[in-house]
Amino acid sequence: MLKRLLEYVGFEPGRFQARWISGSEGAKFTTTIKDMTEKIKSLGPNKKMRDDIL
Amino acid sequence: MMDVIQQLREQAKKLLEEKKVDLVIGFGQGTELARTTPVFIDSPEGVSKLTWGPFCANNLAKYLTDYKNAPGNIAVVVKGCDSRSINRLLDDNQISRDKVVIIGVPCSGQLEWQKVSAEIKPGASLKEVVDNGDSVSVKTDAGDYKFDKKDYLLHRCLVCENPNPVVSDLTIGKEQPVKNYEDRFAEVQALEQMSTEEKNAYWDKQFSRCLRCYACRNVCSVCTCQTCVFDQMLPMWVSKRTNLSENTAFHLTRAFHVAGRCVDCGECDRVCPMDIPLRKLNQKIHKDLGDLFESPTPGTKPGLVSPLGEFSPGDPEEFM
Amino acid sequence: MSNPTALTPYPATITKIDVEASDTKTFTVVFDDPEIMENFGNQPGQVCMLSAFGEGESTISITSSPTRGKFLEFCVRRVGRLTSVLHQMEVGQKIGVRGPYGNGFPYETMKGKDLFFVGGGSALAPIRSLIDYALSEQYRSDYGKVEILYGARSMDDILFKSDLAERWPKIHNTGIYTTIDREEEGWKGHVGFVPSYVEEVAPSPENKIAIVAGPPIMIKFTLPVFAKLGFKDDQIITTLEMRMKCCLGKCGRCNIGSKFICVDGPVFSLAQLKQMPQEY
Amino acid sequence: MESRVVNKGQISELLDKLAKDYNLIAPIKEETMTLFRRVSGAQDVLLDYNNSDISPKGCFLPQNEKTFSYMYTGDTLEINKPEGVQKTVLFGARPCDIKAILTFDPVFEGVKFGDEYYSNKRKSTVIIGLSCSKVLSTCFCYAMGGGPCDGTGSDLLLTEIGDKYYVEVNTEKGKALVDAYSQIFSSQGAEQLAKDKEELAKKLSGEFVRKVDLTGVKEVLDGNFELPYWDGDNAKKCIGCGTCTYVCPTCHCFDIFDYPTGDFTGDRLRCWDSCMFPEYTLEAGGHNPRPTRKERIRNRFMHKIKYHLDRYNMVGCVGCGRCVNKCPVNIDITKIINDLKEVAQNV
Repeated sequence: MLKRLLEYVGFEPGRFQARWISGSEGAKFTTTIKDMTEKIKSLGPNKKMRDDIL
Repeated sequence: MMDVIQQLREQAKKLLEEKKVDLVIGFGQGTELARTTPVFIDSPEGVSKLTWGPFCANNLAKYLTDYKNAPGNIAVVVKGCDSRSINRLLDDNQISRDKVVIIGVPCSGQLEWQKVSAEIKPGASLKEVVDNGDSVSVKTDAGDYKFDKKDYLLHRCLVCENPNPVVSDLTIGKEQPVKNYEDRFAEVQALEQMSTEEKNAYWDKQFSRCLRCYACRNVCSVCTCQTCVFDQMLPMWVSKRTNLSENTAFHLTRAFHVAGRCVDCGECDRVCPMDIPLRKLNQKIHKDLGDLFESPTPGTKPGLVSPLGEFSPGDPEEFM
Repeated sequence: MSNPTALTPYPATITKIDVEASDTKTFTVVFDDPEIMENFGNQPGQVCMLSAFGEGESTISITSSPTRGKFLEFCVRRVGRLTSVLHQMEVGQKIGVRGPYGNGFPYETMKGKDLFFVGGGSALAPIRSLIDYALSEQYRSDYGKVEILYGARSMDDILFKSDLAERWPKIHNTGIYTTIDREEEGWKGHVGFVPSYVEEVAPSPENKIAIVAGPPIMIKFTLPVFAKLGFKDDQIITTLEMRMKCCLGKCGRCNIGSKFICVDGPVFSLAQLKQMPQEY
Repeated sequence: MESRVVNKGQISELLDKLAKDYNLIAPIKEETMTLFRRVSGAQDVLLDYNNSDISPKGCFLPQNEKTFSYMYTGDTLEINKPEGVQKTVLFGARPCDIKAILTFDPVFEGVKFGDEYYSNKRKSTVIIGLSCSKVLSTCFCYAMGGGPCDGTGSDLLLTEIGDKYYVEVNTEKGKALVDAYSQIFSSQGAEQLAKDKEELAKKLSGEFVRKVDLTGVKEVLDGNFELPYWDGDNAKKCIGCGTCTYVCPTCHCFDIFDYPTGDFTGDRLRCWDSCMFPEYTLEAGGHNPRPTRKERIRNRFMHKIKYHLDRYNMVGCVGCGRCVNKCPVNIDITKIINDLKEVAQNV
């Protein structure tokens, strides 16, 4: 729901990700974080919610 | 419409005289011809203040939580949309059912008072309002006016789901036909179709206008937190600075905070002094709730649990 | 030199921190610019806006008398955001100070009179500036007997312990009465609330000014005692507190009726207070 | 007082020139809203509008204003105030909004404490007013000592008459401006237009429909702080939002706080605040002298019709009607004034 709302107001798809990882799923945690970093890097710096300095 | 007003006053009088309630919250004539204002009546003599018509936009269920801990019972006048708030407040244990008498009034749509007011001669006094189905006639001492509903109705009324109250103790007035609006989410869909850049530009423009007066939050009938995160000073989560990022944070938080509880009464949208289309945020959530969870508009039935408040094995699991 | 027109504070350095009680510390502060320090010109009963950069500002009364030297003392109880940050600061760290603001005590018109101070809890801080002023070598002869009745919740909560126990009693023609709310092991002094202690001490209203400061509830019960003892409304002086942001009479929040506490107060006589709405 | 005439056809030329020479603030349409914004030329400027949704008070008291930036590393402390202000023209402000700026003056340029941020902007801004051509049902400036064609406080006042604007030169600042653009401001036909303007002012002043009369209201409030009236419907229906205060052209309350921009750096800002919010007067210790909506409403209206008068000998309301128009629950200052007069009869 939140992901959809964020994309609706102009966040790039993929900028927000949520995963369910149990405490015992160490490997899943590593791959998820790796994937996420990759993806975020490819999206470049966030342009949403940036303010001009007053 | 006159007979509805008459009955309203009679019923309210009876409730007060028989001491079934100590307070009646209803609509009274406002300070503009096409405007009403909430009235709080505590004696049978006061019921002549009550009125009804196509200018009763406020959702009076909002006030019930003010009297949560007050002694005595309260009667409240609600339209169909407002009555959804009552169900929500009951489900959230914000009010107790036996303390509230719900006076439901079927509603054929509310007009935007500013639009109507702009057309009527200033200073004219109201004689009668007649609902003709597709239009409303407003008769005044300075002449009669006719307003086409499609041009003057409040935005939310154009796709009204519940013209008749979904919960009430007594209903006053004729039941209104329920229409099924296929294009209920047309505006949301149009926005969804836009590119990320377009969406961004659209919402940035809207949010940057925000004054942070918090009218949208304060008018909301399901915003029932004692202290809002946006008011908290220790710690101060969100700064008072009104800039795009803080404003965006505020609006997203507000919309998501009421996700699954928002009854789509459209009050936030109506009261925004900067005309920020807040309902487009809430409706996006309603649409997704329907698409993902087949969930109806919150409050349409008593005991509806928000899909965001419970787990069911059939829930979509995009995050696994 | 003070520049009270600006919202910009002057840089100042904390030179000393005294722990008064578990939640209260006194900070000694000196402006970085000696010229500003020299010409600050604060009077007893005035307040300053203290800044902790990154946290904001707060109104704190100056607890030191200008007669004591070229420094400012601020007695700060840890209650909110800014005060919590101040409490974490150490000697040598910098804060911002702007002021002095407010009307201060009418110390000129008090000359030739006896002074009876009543303080409750942390409210000894604002009146201490006047106590020290009246007890200073320079001005001691201008005032008659100076008596101080102070009440705190417990022994730990007593502020300015050495002033009360040593410094002030040594000065000629003073009287110190200290009380705590409840019996406590090791306490040999008076026990009981401030209003009843005032009644017990029973100061005579003759040629005397009472300066009362404390929590609203204490003030509420103390004022009738003074009335009973024969004090007139203009013989009773108090100092008020309200939330402030600018201290310049502009930001709007500290008004009581048409008066702003920050510029018209914080010091009012009971006679003046009775002319104002009871909204503080 | 001098006067000039501008042909309607030349207004765009004037605005384009002003936008080049000054920071030009003028009313524009943004979606459904009429707002004062900085413009780059004549193209967006609205010359025919009823009343802007938000008053141009932000020209002098911006909703967000940096008072200084700081850098504190623990050892060194640096405080930098923002650079000087730009030469500005506020174009097209309505008489009520200009009068509202006059109510700011004694607050920010008071005898005891000035306010350099305000004063600098005030000094470097030329106010070109625009008379109203229409009276709205929510307007009541006449009752607050103003009028639809009242030039008080403006440097120049433009009044639309036929295909011309009649220009009243009210100050030296205004004079300097018309002299600088003498090819646009002519003197020809000014006498006739002066008469036409009088006519228009008279006509418009007869069109007010709201009956408001302040006489005697302050006197009642002077001795009666605790009126049962304040417990009534207004306190019950108010939802406690800040709309009335933010749209009000005379509301000037602000908050001051720090806005960190890095580990050691940040800005101190002042932002509009509202007396309708509970936190406004909430003290750190938890005590709140105005704990409920009743006290907050009372304070707001007392401020408008009594406190500001007491302090500065000016009513704190200019009758623009914005709060009447925008209040979500129709709390109406004109009704309050009239109600208080009624209450007065029984006190």
